[in-house]
Amino acid sequence: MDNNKLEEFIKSLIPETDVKIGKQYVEVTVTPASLHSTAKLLRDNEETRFDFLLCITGVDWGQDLGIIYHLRSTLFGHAIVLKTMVCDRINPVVDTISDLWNTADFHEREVYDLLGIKFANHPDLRRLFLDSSWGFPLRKDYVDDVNIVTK
Amino acid sequence: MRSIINYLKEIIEGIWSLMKGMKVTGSYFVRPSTIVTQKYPNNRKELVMFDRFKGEVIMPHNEKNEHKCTGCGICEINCPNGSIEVISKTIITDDGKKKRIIDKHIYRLSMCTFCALCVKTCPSNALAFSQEFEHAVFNRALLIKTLNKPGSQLMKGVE
Amino acid sequence: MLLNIISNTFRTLAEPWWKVLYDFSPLTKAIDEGLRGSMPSFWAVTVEMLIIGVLILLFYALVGLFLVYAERKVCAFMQNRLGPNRVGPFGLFQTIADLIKLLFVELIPIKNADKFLFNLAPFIVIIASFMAIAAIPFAKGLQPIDLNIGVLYVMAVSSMGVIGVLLAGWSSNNKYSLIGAMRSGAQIVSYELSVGLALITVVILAGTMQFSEIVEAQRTTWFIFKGHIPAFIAFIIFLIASTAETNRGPFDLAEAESELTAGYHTEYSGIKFAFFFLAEYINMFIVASIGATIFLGGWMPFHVGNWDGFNMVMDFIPPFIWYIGKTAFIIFMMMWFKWTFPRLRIDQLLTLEWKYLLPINLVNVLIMALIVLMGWHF
Amino acid sequence: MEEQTKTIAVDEQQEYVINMGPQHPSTHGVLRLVVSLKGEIVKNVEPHIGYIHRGIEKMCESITYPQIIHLTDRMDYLSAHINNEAVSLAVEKALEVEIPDRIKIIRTIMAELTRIQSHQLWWSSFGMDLGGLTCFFYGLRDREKILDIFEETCGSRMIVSYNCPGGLMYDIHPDFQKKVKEFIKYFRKILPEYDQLLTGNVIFHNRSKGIGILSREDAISFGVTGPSGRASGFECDVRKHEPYSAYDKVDLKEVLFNEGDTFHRYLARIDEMRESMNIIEQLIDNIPEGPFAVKMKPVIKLPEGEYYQRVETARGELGVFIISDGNKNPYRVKFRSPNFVNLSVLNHISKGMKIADLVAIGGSLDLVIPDIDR
Repeated sequence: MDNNKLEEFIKSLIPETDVKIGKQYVEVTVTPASLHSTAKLLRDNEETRFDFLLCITGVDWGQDLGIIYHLRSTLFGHAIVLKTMVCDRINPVVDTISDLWNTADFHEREVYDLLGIKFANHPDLRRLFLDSSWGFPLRKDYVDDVNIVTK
Repeated sequence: MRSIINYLKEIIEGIWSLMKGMKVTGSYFVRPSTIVTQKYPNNRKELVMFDRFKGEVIMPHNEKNEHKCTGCGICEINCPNGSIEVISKTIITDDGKKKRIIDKHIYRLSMCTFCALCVKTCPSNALAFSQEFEHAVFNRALLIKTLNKPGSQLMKGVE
Repeated sequence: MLLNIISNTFRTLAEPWWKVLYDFSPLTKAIDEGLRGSMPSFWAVTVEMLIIGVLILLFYALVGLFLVYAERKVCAFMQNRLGPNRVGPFGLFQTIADLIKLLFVELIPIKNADKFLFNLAPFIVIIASFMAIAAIPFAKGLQPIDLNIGVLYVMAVSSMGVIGVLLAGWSSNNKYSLIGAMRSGAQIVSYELSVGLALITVVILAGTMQFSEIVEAQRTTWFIFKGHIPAFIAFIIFLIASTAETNRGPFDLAEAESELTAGYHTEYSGIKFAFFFLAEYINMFIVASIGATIFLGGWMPFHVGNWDGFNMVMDFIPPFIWYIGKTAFIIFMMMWFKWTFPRLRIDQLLTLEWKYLLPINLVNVLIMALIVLMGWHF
Repeated sequence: MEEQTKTIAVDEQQEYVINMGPQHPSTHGVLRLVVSLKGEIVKNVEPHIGYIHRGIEKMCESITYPQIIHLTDRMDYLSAHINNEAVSLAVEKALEVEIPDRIKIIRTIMAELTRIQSHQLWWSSFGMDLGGLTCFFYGLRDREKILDIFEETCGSRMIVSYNCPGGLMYDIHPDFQKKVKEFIKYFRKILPEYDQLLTGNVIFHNRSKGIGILSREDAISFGVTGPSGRASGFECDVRKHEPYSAYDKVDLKEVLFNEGDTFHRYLARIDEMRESMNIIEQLIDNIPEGPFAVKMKPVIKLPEGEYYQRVETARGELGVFIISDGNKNPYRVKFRSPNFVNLSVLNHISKGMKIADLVAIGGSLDLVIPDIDR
């Protein structure tokens, strides 16, 4: 179904969530607590069937850390963007969805590696690219005098 | 009985498929004319690069040792990894007004990624690519080049 | 004294020198008599052994170098390349340059390796191939030692190399090496069977295990034509199995470079590695020359029944040219296999041996026995 | 990396752990696989990556959009052109620039040429993984011809920074069409040799059939796209389902298999080469006249918002996700790189196989390490 119908449907499916049509896709913003249940609902619902997780993007919105999930349905071909925010910069924790989509395993490890967002009950949450002595480079307040040279 | 026939059929088909592969290599073995090897250092004479080949960034000078670079620094801004540095100076032209001309156009070949943004965006087409590709030197300092030749002037009519 | 020996030698050599090309026995006999005439027989035999040893060593090194060069050129031409073409004309001296390089390369000592076995392994591999050469008839009258069980001897000795491979893999204390050694152990032990049975097939036809008599028996027709179908099948099986036994071609699992980096000789460097490298090619040469001797009549020229003119022409070509030509043909076949096929997996390797080659081989032996008994061969 | 060493130490008490890589002939690049074995049987494969992590996403936050192009070249250096196209398309979509047909068609032709040469190199290295060293040289020999076409038009062979936001860097070379037609004629003649050498070979069949089977459900759940995913019956060809440049003008057949083993991942790529040649033949003769680039502002500023662009590279679906805050350089750029996702399936499909199969599976997934690490 197209974005408008999808928006309507999801509004009816999950009430009291902020659903709006972005530039390309329908964007659903949920709280970290309700992330896992929402994702499961979106994946298993007969009308939506979002069975293909494209990518997980961690963003540092300056104040709080956000995670953006791009979902697609290989059956109906419609897409959706699932968003969540965590305010705690010291110890941000989000539920893992690697039990729903296997591909989330690596993507969440990458997000943890680059932004330091921990994923609760992830099978093995280890840093993927970097040594454990590094900071979290994709945060905006990351400073590295050695490797980042600015003219 | 059928199993035995299948067994033998399997063997024969397998051997046949292997023979087909051997036919390919064997046919090349007896056709040395298809060899594509280039004897590189020996064919320097007839080895010509395509005229768009991005060898290194140069600043073409004409016979009067004039270039077109006005020292505006757009190439320096557009270079993604800071391999271009334009050092300009201001002089007093003979009719008494200040003019900003280029002192040194420094180009670090060791950092260049040949994205061609400097050549594309130069407003006065002062930069170009040369087809020179043998860049190996024994001293890294030699890879930091000054593009404008010593004593070179700005070409007339270029602002 | 040396002059004395040489003068004796040439006095007893009645014919002109080029006759030697067709039959070396007068020359060898002359040398023998010359030596015995000028010193007690013990010393004579000692000197002869020394001469033969030195000659074989030289031959060994030359064959190794040339085969490496040949392999490079062959694979290069099969791959649309030129191959070595810088050192010397057509890169002829490339392998010599590589040998010099290998001689000067540092021998890296391996920590926690079993030093004694680690150093012993290359020598076992070399010695095994070295001993096998001793029984091979290179030309008429040019055979270091003519055992009456030559086939058995060569089989036994050439299969000793696997011990060196196993030791190398075990002692270098490297996981890749160990896997490679285990693989090659299983591989060589099982492929010995096929090689042996393929040779037995022809031994039945020949009725002897002595190389000289096997070659003599092929004066009229080579065995591959004489014992038509079973001999041909045996030849094919021998090609496959011997390729596998020399750890080459599609069967180079022991040193599968895309899986085990270099297999059992991962940790070896310098001249020790060169020993393995050389032994591989010499083994290839040995199995090829055995195949040439058993199936293609060794140094015996190609004769067809009663075309006397044709046979005359064939006889005009010296025997060792025939021998080298046949060996080179088999070696080329092995190189062709290697540079065409992808590698097998270890279980498929054993499946090929135990499910295909061995049963066919056993049936083949029976057929050959029947043919010999019924006298259906040519 | 003490975490990694710790896990290895734990494994060593239980199984026979070998360490494939970072320098290993069969991991094309600096990929490190910690493989736990029982004899020859693979119990567990644990990829350790990041040896060439360059932080491209971090770099992109400090440079302008035209400058991002030359970084995307360095991600998947075998589909450099398609990566450039992805960023260009994303920027053009954000600015709502209308791209003339000439640019679209040239981009498509170049993208398909890139796909062919990438698959040729994959074929070479896959043959080499299986021990058929001759394949390597044949594949590279034919790849040279495409690289020459690239060099003549783009100025570089592999790292072609040919796209830019709003069009192309240069116009195509006058000989471009002639050369491409020559190449297609030549390569149609050569492809049967590939089949004779490897595809029909009985040893190759035994090595690849039924090895590393990936079911359709797992392919979707792991997000395995590209030929690897299509070999499992996952209809994931972005060119067909979400046509971007000129793919809506051509009729292209999506190569699909249902077996999902190594052999069909191989076949999928071989068929894709033929399919790409069909696409090129449809387009090469009707390149309309016109400009090769749209006039863009000297400083490109994207309006505030989030833009996601999917393209089909030679290895799967590349997603470019740009978050702009209205400045001349992006707030956040995320590359959803196909190899990163395809690598995550390696452990799942190579359990219980042999080492040789692990090498074959890794080759058939066609990993390019710089794209994994970014």
